[in-house]
Amino acid sequence: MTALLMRDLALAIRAGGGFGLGLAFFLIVTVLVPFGVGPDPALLSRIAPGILWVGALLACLLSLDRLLALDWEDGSLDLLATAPLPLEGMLSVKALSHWIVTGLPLVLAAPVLGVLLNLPGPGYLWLTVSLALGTPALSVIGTFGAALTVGLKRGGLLLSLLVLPLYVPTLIFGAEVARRGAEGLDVATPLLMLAGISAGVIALLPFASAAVLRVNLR
Amino acid sequence: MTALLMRDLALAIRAGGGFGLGLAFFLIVTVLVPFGVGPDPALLSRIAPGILWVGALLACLLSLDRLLALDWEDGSLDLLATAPLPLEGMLSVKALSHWIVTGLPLVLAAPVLGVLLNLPGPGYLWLTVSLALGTPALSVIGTFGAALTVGLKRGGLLLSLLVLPLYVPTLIFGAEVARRGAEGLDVATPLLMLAGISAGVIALLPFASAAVLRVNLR
Amino acid sequence: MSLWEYANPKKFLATSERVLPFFWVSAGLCLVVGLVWGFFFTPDDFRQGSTVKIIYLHVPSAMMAINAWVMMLLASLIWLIRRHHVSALAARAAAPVGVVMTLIALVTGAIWGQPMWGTWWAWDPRLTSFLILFLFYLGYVALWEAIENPDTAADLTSVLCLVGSVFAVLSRYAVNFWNQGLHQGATLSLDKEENISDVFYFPLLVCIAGFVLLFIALVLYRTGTEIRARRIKALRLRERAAA
Amino acid sequence: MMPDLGKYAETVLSAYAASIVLLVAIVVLTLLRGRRVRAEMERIEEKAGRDG
Amino acid sequence: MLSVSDLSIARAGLPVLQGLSFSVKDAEALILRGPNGIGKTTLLRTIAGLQPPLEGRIEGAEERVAYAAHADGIKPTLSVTENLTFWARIFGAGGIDGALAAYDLRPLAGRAAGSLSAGQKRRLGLARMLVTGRPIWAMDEPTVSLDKTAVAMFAEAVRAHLGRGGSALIATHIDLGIDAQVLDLSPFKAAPGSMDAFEGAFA
Amino acid sequence: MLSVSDLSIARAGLPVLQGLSFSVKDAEALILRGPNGIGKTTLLRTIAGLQPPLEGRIEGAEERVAYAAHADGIKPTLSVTENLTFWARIFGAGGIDGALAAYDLRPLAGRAAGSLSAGQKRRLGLARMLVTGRPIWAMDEPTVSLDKTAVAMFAEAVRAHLGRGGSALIATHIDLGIDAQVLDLSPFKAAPGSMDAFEGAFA
Ligand code: HEM
Ligand SMILES: Nc1ncnc2c1ncn2[C@@H]1O[C@H](COP(=O)(O)OP(=O)(O)OP(=O)(O)O)[C@@H](O)[C@H]1O
Ligand SMILES: Nc1ncnc2c1ncn2[C@@H]1O[C@H](COP(=O)(O)OP(=O)(O)OP(=O)(O)O)[C@@H](O)[C@H]1O
Ligand SMILES: [Mg+2]
Ligand SMILES: [Mg+2]
Repeated sequence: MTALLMRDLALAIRAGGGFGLGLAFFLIVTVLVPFGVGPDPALLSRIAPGILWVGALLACLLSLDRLLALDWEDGSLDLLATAPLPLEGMLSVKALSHWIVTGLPLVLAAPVLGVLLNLPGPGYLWLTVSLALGTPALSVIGTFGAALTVGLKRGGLLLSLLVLPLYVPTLIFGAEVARRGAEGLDVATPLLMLAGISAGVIALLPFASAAVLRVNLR
Repeated sequence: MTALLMRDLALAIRAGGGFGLGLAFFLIVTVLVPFGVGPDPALLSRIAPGILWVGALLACLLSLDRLLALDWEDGSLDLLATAPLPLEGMLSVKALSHWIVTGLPLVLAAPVLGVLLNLPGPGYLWLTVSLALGTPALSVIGTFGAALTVGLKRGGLLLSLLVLPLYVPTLIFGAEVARRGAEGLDVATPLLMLAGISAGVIALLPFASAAVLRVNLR
Repeated sequence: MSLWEYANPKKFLATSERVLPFFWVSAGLCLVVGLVWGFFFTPDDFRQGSTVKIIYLHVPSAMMAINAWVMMLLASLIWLIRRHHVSALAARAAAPVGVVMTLIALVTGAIWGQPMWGTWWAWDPRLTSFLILFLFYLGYVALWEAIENPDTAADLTSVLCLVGSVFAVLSRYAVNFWNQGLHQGATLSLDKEENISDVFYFPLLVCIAGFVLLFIALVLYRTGTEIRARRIKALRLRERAAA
Repeated sequence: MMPDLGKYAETVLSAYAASIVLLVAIVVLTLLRGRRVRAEMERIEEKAGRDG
Repeated sequence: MLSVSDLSIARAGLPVLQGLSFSVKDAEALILRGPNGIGKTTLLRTIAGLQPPLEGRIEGAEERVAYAAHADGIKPTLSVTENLTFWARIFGAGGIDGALAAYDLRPLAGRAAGSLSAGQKRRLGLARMLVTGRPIWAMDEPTVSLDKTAVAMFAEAVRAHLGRGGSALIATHIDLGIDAQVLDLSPFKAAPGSMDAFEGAFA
Repeated sequence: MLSVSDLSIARAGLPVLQGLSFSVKDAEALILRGPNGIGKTTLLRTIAGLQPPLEGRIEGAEERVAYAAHADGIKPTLSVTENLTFWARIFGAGGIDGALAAYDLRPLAGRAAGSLSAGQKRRLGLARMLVTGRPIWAMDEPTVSLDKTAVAMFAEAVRAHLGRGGSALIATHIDLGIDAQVLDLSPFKAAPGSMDAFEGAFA
């Protein structure tokens, strides 16, 4: 298991900076929005938490299609499936490495990008907290989507289509925490829900992912 | 040339609905934004033109990485490069088929999605016009990006990173047209600029793409 | 004789062929009677004016949109547990019908919203969760279409349906929490005082029956088509093997 | 015969029109595909029956 | 010992082989032959446990088979050593030195696997079998792209494996120079199913 | 006629072959041999015009070479016929019937190419050469995965091509049964460049 994790991280670093790229995409989405909606600071600061969450989500999403596809194309996935390693464990490790490569940098960078969108003062803490709690769920759900669509040509867009509705609850609670945080309101309820979703998803979804992957490999 | 166009369209249709999927992604981005920023209609209607443009741009972007990658992976690109077909022409055809599969449906669907974001009345026409003028430029620029990154593993995110800055001028003028249109202001200047960008890009960029692709293949 | 016998494709085809005419006719009858009654022979509401007439389309289609998903969920479970092909194919057959029902509910709702709420669309919990349901439907149909091997497709879509259902419920709750809505509460609960008056109620019931019957007819017929399409696929393969 | 729909005539009529179009579309598509598939199956079965 | 009895297998829902029985004892190799498209790849995948058989039983395969497919599962950005070490750790078997030596990969050890030529990549793919520590090797056209010397290395590696009590199942079209039984799959080609099997399973 | 004089070629900046001269006349075939990693693939890519040579000249190749690489450029979702027709139209050459017949692809004509077995795919890839209408075939290990019958079909197709005045350049490790000159590339292996060549080009 650690071997797999280390390999995936090594691959991400070798491949011209897996770390940097997810981040860069997040940055660019946040930068594009002011170009799109215009530079009014009051407006930007109102939409900042939401846009940052949507940006983080899209950054996660974009990197999903390579989560299993590369291993599938070069045959590693077949070989891993015959290895003495439960598929559930393997997929959890995959999700973890996806999170380390994509989610974690997003969590760390979000406050910095908040500045670009004029995020109000108290928002920074809660934005970070909500992303830290929510992005693991995004990675795990994404792994499920990737397992569903592995091996389909042009699976990329189908993957987005399947995964996005699954992302909605996480997004709503995550953005709600960030928004309430930014406005100085109470965040306890959405925070609990967010944590609940993450915990549930991390505990249960890998089983579904493994079942689906097994079907896809045969 | 027509052979290539027909093949690409056939492939897009066969691959489980290339047409539907780009569109679906656009739909989902527009849907996610309210989940992020909250349901306030006044707020949504202010950011609607910008978000719709950003959404269209991201939908284009997401489908780019498969524009040349599939042909590269299975060796078709090598074979096409040795065929009696100017590479510039080939890439223009690729851009055209990308536009037909992705850009065109976006143009047609944008007004419908405008409803979800509460786009003000006169905005619909100008949103459609600006997308119709702007998306061809997005496809051509995207082809350039795809040619630059073809053959790189994990080229997907790098591609986004390279292409997004190139998309900025199109986005600014396109969103400006849509925004002014929505507010009932005069749109002549940004419209002219947008048309100018599209024309220039379509006329010139295929040469750069071909040059870059030639380097990448050797 | 057990119910599972209908899981045999041939048997299913024979039986559905026998009962289908009944469903088609009664669905058509109910729909025509209900809609004509509702459209021509009910009074306007004192607040909503003639727009109440939309209720005869909106409510039944919204109900069927949800019921279709529930049916798909059950069929998926049956496939996963007992592996009856007909069950998986029935789920597949129901999905596009569900899509259409959802679309009708969305479209009529949007059209109704314009005069009532002054907007086509609002991010009300009920509407929003319906939109999410629509997305699930699209994803489900797209996944069926994208996979070559029928058994693989059946397995994958079944799991998607299951996971999707959980998330649909979660979304519903999330959206509720996120926003308190504009949309009508339950008006059809049978025992409540605030029930809509009988003038609207009876034609509505007929329409609902019509939609239910139409749904059954469509799903039975389409399941038959899917069975035949599956058979064609198998025969083609056989032909190929012989070649 | 036509009931008086008042100022909402357009709304109600468009709602009915849209829904009926959608309903008819799904029914027609279903029937068309059903007939095509049935014919195709019979053709193939006959052919397979002849030479196999 | 691996034994297969009365096996039927299908690819994409279509039966390809049926009524297949054979067994491979320890320290024995079996070479699978048959024309293109007969079902060699499908058979090996079934034995590796990647797809379920239609009918019949496979005994002694569970967790004992190392499978080498057409695709090698090589990561181009990792070096030769890193690729091998990864598989060694996944299978929890010993070191990689023996494997490097067997296929003369020492001179290439530090190179990124993506920069290898077709035959060099294949050697790396074959070396992977040695680090799995599994007793049964199931290999699909292992000598594709290999030159004469490399084919000899391969034959030597298989012989050594058999010598250690392992066994091997090799699908190939060429002569490997390995002393082994040969099984021609052509006679087991599945007859097209009967038309009336419509009852339960559509074909 | 294709003639190559004093050619040096490099892969990823590293010279692999140098001082190579040969020529292939019309109606002649040349078989390239050499151990794995010597540079056969690189040479064929250079001749196909996909990469420039380091030094030396290639004459008579421009627009006359049809190249068959390890990867076949086959679209899995298109049928066999569609795949071939596409290439025929791109190269503006005639129909695909001859090609289908030469590799016995008729029975597979309507199948999606993705559902073919390894050898069947390869046959489709080789059939592509026939629809290009180009006189020089440059082929990289064409018989990989092919069974005996298919190898014979291939040899027959090459012979027919030579008979029409075409020529062929084939890199392979096995014996094809084609009457052709053989060129062993081993002697042309590039010596590690002298260290002082730093002057202009870093190597
Ligand atoms: C796009 C907009 C709309 C959507 C997606 C929508 C969706 C729904 C849904 C999902 C139901 C529940 C059906 C059930 O649970 O059985 C429903 C029921 C209903 N809707 Fe809408 N609706 C929309 C707009 C409207 C508007 C504008 C009105 C009227 C002002 C309206 C009036 C009703 C009524 C009266 C019911 C029956 C309530 C009940 O008995 O539960 N809807 N709608
Ligand atoms: N992905 C697929 N979908 C549908 N049918 C397939 C698929 N792959 C292979 N087949 C078919 O299944 C049969 C068995 O294929 P398989 O790959 O096992 O053959 P093989 O013996 O390995 O052939 P080869 O020597 O060419 O590799 C063939 O008739 C082939 O056409
Ligand atoms: N992408 C690459 N990057 C760097 N070096 C490479 C790359 N591909 C091949 N090489 C090296 O270039 C040399 C020539 O490789 P080439 O693929 O031409 O050999 P080949 O003769 O075709 O071998 P084989 O018979 O194994 O296919 C080899 O030493 C190889 O290691
Ligand atoms: Mg095979
Ligand atoms: Mg080579």
